[in-house]
Amino acid sequence: MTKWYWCFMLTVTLFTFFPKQALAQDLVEITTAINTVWVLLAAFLVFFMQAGFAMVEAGFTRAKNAGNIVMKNIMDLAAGSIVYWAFGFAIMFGVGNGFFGSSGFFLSDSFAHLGLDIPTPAFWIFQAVFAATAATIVSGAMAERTNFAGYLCYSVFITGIIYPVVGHWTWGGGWLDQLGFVDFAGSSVVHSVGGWAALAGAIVLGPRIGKYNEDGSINAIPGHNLLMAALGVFILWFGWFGFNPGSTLSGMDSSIAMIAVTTNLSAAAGAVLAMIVSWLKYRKPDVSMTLNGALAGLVGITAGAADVTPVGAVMIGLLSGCVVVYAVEMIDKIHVDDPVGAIAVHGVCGALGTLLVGLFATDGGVFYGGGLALLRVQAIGVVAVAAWTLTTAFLIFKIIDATVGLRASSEEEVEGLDITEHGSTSYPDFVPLYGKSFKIKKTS
Amino acid sequence: MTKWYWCFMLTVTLFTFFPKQALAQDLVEITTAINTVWVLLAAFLVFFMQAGFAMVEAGFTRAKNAGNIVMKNIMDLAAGSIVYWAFGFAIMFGVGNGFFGSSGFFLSDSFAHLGLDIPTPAFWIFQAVFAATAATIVSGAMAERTNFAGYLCYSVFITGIIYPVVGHWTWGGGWLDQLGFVDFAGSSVVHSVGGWAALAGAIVLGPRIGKYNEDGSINAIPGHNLLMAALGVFILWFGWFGFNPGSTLSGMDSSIAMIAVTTNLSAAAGAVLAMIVSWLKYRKPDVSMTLNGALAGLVGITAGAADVTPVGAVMIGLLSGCVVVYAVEMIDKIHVDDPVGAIAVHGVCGALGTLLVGLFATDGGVFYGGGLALLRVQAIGVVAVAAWTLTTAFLIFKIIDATVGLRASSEEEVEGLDITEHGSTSYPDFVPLYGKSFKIKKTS
Amino acid sequence: MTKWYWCFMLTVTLFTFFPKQALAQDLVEITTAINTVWVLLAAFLVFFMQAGFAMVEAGFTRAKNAGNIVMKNIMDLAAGSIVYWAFGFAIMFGVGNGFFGSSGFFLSDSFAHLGLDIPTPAFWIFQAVFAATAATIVSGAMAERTNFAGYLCYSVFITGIIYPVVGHWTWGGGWLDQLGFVDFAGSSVVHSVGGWAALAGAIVLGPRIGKYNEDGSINAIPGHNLLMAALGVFILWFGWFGFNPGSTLSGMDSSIAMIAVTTNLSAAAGAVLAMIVSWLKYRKPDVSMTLNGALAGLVGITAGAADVTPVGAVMIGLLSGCVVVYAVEMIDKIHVDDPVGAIAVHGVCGALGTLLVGLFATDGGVFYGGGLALLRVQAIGVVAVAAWTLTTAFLIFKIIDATVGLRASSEEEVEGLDITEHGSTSYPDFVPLYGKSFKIKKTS
Amino acid sequence: MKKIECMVRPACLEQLVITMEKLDLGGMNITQVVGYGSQKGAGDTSIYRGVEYTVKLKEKLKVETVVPDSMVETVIEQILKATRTDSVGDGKIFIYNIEEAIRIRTGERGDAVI
Amino acid sequence: MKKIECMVRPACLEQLVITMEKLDLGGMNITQVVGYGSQKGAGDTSIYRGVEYTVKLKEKLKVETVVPDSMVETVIEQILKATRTDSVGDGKIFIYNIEEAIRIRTGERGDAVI
Amino acid sequence: MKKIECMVRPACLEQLVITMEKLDLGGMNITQVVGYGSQKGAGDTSIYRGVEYTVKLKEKLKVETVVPDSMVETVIEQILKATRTDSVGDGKIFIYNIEEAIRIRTGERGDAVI
Ligand SMILES: Nc1ncnc2c1ncn2[C@@H]1O[C@H](COP(=O)(O)OP(=O)(O)O)[C@@H](O)[C@H]1O
Ligand SMILES: Nc1ncnc2c1ncn2[C@@H]1O[C@H](COP(=O)(O)OP(=O)(O)O)[C@@H](O)[C@H]1O
Ligand SMILES: Nc1ncnc2c1ncn2[C@@H]1O[C@H](COP(=O)(O)OP(=O)(O)O)[C@@H](O)[C@H]1O
Repeated sequence: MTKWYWCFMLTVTLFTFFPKQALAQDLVEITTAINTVWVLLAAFLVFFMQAGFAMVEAGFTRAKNAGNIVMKNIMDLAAGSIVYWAFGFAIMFGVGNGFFGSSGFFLSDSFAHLGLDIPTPAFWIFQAVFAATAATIVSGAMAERTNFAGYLCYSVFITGIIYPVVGHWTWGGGWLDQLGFVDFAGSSVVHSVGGWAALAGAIVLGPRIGKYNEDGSINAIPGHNLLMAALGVFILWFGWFGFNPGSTLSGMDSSIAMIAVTTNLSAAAGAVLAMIVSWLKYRKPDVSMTLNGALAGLVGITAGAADVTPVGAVMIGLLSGCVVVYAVEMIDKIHVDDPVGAIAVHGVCGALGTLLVGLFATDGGVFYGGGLALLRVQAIGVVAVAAWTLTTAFLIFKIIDATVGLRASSEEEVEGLDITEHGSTSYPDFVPLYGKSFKIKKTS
Repeated sequence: MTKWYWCFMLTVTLFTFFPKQALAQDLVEITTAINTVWVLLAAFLVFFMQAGFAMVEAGFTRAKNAGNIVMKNIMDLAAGSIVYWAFGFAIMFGVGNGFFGSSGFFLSDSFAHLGLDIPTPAFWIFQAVFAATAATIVSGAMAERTNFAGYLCYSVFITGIIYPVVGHWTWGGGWLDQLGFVDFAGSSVVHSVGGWAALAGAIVLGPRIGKYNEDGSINAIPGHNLLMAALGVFILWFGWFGFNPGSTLSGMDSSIAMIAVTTNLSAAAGAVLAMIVSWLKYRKPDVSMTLNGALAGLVGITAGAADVTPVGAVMIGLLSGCVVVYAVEMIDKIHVDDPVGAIAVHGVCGALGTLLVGLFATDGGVFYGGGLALLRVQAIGVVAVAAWTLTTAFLIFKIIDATVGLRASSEEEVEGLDITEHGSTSYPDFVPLYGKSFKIKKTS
Repeated sequence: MTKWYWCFMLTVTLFTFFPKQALAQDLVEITTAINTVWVLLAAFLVFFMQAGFAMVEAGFTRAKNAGNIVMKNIMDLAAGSIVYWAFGFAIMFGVGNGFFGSSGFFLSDSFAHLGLDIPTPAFWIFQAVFAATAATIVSGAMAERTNFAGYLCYSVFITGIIYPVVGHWTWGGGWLDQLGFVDFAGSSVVHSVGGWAALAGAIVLGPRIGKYNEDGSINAIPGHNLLMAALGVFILWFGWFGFNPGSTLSGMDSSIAMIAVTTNLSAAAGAVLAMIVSWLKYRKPDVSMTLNGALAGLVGITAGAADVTPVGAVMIGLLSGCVVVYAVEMIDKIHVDDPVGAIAVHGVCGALGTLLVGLFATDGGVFYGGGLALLRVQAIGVVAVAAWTLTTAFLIFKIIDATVGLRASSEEEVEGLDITEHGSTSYPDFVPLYGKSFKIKKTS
Repeated sequence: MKKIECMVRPACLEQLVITMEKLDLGGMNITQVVGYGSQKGAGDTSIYRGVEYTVKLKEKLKVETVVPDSMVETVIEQILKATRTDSVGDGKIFIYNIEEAIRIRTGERGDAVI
Repeated sequence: MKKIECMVRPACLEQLVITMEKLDLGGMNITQVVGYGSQKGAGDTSIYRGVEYTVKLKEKLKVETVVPDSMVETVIEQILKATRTDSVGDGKIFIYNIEEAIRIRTGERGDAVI
Repeated sequence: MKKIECMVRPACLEQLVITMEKLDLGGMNITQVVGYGSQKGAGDTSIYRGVEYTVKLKEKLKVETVVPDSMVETVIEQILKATRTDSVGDGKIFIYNIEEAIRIRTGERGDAVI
């Protein structure tokens, strides 16, 4: 035991424990902070998408139902937040089997098994706004004719069960996850779930009065405020920069930059192609289709945002932008009345985007020499999500219809849900004049 | 002095100064950067709340005053920014006594005594948008009947004096701070100040023409654009994620995640309960009340966002959402005309939220075994803020009324402030037709 | 070679390589992450400015063209993103000469020569939204009378060539950069380019029908929705916090805080002074001028945001807010019809702001003892940008006019571009009633 | 010539246009009005922000068409068919005399122009 | 039957409805119009973005009610009371003949329906 | 007194007001209406989200002015001048009798008030 030995040992010891430890701890704190800040800000952006959905849906429907749509959106978010806190999150991310989780109701248990780099509350709020997104997609397809109380019941079910179960399969360590299913930010988990639930809802509800003629021909019911709808699309596009890049759950992950790029290119390509297709088909570039095209591109890229190249993103966007136009028409032709195109945008393009990962993923995609394995898994996922969502949503809507009532009466529908459901008018100064609804005297 | 000694000393020295210093410096730079990025982005979100206020206030009032409301909001922000830079910030955070600061006008002196982890300008902009928020709350309650020049005068006073003084008491190291008063992000400092100033303003102004009948009965004056109001509420909710989580002033503080969660849950609970209460009371779920309920939940949680559990947040939200409905009615019943519910939302729920910290704070709250000490301090704070704000605001409004004039003439009010104050119409194409206001020839 | 020597060497070696390396690597990763997160979030904010432009432009024009304006804005963004990915970025930042770059088309080559602290995709998206901003400025000045196909052609050229070339000169290492030209975030590069292209477009197009009388007198054509325009301005102001502070390309750069402050103060001063000037000139505080004033302050500060003090920022804002009012009038007087004031706000105030850097820059400005050197360089830059943009834009517009056609027919213009170009109405429920456009039967 | 002016429920518009088209009427005009009649807001108490109020004025459409004297009765009959729902608030039809009609496009006058 | 058609200031609407209600009139219709009269935009020069312009057309409400011949004078009197402010721009009342009135709900005709 | 009621294209409004002003007419009222006439939406097929539809109703303005009997022809002539474009959809002018006119501001009656 010579002095130099001690000196050596000291040096080594100091290196081994002291600074490394301190440093490592500091570094962990710092990277956690970066990740937390990133995930929270992304969650806020995704939250803001609720405003986008409300504006798109209200803008694409008639003025007499604008307040009702707003109410449904706010409740999807508000009631949804509460329900997802109480149940949904536990079912989606709690410890459980391959099909659903069953611990952590009311955020009570530990979620250490997820191995997160961020505090659980940060993860929760990011997931909660995703759940609200899935829920709110449906309100658009069911707009202008749904009983408000009935809609509320449905909203609780989608955020509490339908969506979390699919989420558990894919992101909660469930069976699809184990199969190798790739759905980075939720083309299927969020958007297809919303879209297929919207399909079930629109079918159970039936079309709006005056939408289809006895001879089968279709009437247009133009939305009341295209400018608001456009604002909504801009807000959604903006929020999507939280939705996709945020889904890394890490600001340290340098792929967030490329994800933002693929997201943007796909949206751009979707808008451009939807415009061109509508131009060719209808001789004029259609505003509402172009808006839908941008959304289609966004939905389409969501599954593969982290796994495709910019060229792949443009291709996915072009395909989504083209498909959405035909899908909107086709859905209308089979007399499923979807005033805002939610089924086409979120359901169809969500499924499409999920499948396209099997083609364009640089790691495993058909076009990158990956063979058909991934594509098969993606197809399984798409079918499973559609089957589960359509079945449960259909069931729930039928049950609601038989109990609380799902459809507004035809008098209510004709009069407008704003007045009949909420006793209010959204634009009292305009349709048609000031002071239209003043009270003279209670007794008079 | 042997060689090993030198070696030992070398090792220790190297450890003591060299890397640690470099490392420490790097780490400080990095954490400062994280904090700065966080605080700036939070400030931007809070900034955006100005748009939310403008939309809510314009949406809840009549079309003929929309431009006037926009002008008041922009000036609260623009003039407010200048005034807060020149005076307000110095009074709020300058070196001073327990009641007000008195150094740092025009950002000139050092603010080192605050011991901030972020550059002073980052702190300033975060505080400046808070000041603008307090100011702009008032414009809603005084909408549709206020002289624009008079309003401008008031706006300078609230950002320059009324708000900064309360801010100094609580956040600038003043007497309330020393008492242990908890107002994390400003239920009292920002919202109650705005709300009580709104109360003073509405009282001095008197009600809008046609709001109350001679027999004391009340008329409804529905807002002209519920969709815009809803957009405003979404924007405010979005901005609140800067308001509350940002108030840690640190992205390194991992509680920012939980603060985002409590903020969101309280808002959700507020919206849900306001809807339910309005449903029970009026037989229909009221859109505007639900919107107010979400805001009430947000205002309510602001004081305690960092100190309560999710359950506590839901309780605070529920209470706020319920109270706001009754408060709106009560304020109307005593014939204080507040077109947008600013007094109920910001004044009443701000005070309520501050008090509820005394019940729900995990550290010191009554329900968590903390006894009544905190509650008493909270009550003192609430009363002090109300007393100061009501007195000074009332005084200032009376002085303005006697000099510049606070109320628009009844002709102006009937005609609408857009035309009379600003010579413009907000919707010339709609009320009622294109080209209504064209010039034929100057000489004709 | 004694033991202590080894021990010493060990210590030194350990210090030299081991931890430093690991540490350095960790630190680089961390700072890169902070920079990336910052730049991405800033890019998202800048992206959102597209919504602001759409709302401002639609709000300041007539209802019958709202959908057309939205389409132009979306295409500036969507087509612009694709074009900038394919060509623009390569021309702007590729390896090249002093005038344009010529490598990196489709993001294919390396951009290592830029020496960025962030991943190339992060840089790309930040630059792409800037390009879209420059493009979309023009749509406002050309509103209400432009052939849609013609506009699309122009849009491709500005994002693909006109803007990237100027960008290369200044930010891509080109000749202006080497002269020492200071344009921090693009008063000239982005806003003046947009503004001068707008001037060229408005001149080639000619005024809207009914704007100028035969005797030379001017008619007012009020915008159809001031509230939307105001929302747009708030969104733009919000987005500008990404535009300017984000242009550091680094969240580690602590000057981002001061840049946010100068940006905000200048906007505030611009709004206040534009209001005062309009009040003095027209006897009433004009809403639309005040909105323009805020934008003018933002455009003005953009060049010098990082180089001036708060006092300098206020001065720049005041000057911009004053100049914009006179510029709007002057441009109208020479019968260049710019419905939204884009030329005055972006062209004139962009040039003004660039010049004012020569006066107010703390490093090199005339008022800070820097002499005239910087001012001369700024003037050269302003002139060069104007000359290049006006020439190329004028040429392109003339060519489009001669081939595709730039101006809508007078029937189309009178009827409104929404119907004639896109076959849609933006507000079918309001102008003037429900169900105006329903289909009875195809054969009837 | 007579002008037939009727105040009807907005929901009837589509049916009314179809009817008019079948009758091959020359044209018609539709205006958004708010009306006050036997309905008198009965039963329609709304609540805005806690204040109960009666919607005194109902949204209606005013449909005007000028027809030759000979067609008046037929048109009335068809309007009744298209708009009658048998519940209060169906509206009224008013008939009055028009002395002259002129087609702006040609300047021609008389029964031929309508 | 006569139709009484009056152009009044928007601010008078409430008082007018109260008056009509007191008279127990059968009903009325309100339309938003813009009017041009002796006011002729006098003194009302506005400025939009630096361009001075005269607001030639004022927002008015057109209130129409069909009443039995016997009530015409009473109604005119009451309208005058409700809407007169003695300043330029108060508006006009026009009276003209209605030949027939039909209640859509029942098909009945004549004075009884109004 | 006669009321001259014309349905015209919105784009003609400015010219019409100028014309009326030159004639020194007492006043007029403008209402937004949607009209249906010989145009019958011919050729105007629009498409909304893939569904073709015909715009049956065109936006028009209804311009009403009450003038003394003596001025009727002059006014008609001027209206024709201001609004005629010789293409389908120009609109119609209808003339009918007004029995009485009252100026609300003063209560005075007769030709003088218009
Ligand atoms: N005397 C009248 N003058 C003008 N319009 C009337 C008159 N009476 C009724 N109306 C119009 O007819 C509409 C329906 O009339 P109302 O009396 O409510 O129903 P009903 O005819 O079924 O009794 C009213 O809203 C109003 O627009
Ligand atoms: N000859 C007219 N024909 C139709 N409407 C008229 C006529 N004269 C006036 N009016 C209407 O009456 C309104 C007020 O009339 P005006 O002449 O300005 O005021 P006053 O009646 O007090 O002199 C006008 O805005 C217009 O709507
Ligand atoms: N019989 C009618 N009754 C009332 N309004 C009519 C009638 N015929 C035409 N109009 C109005 O005149 C407008 C133009 O008429 P239209 O027949 O389309 O053109 P034109 O007169 O050139 O043949 C219509 O849109 C409608 O508003």
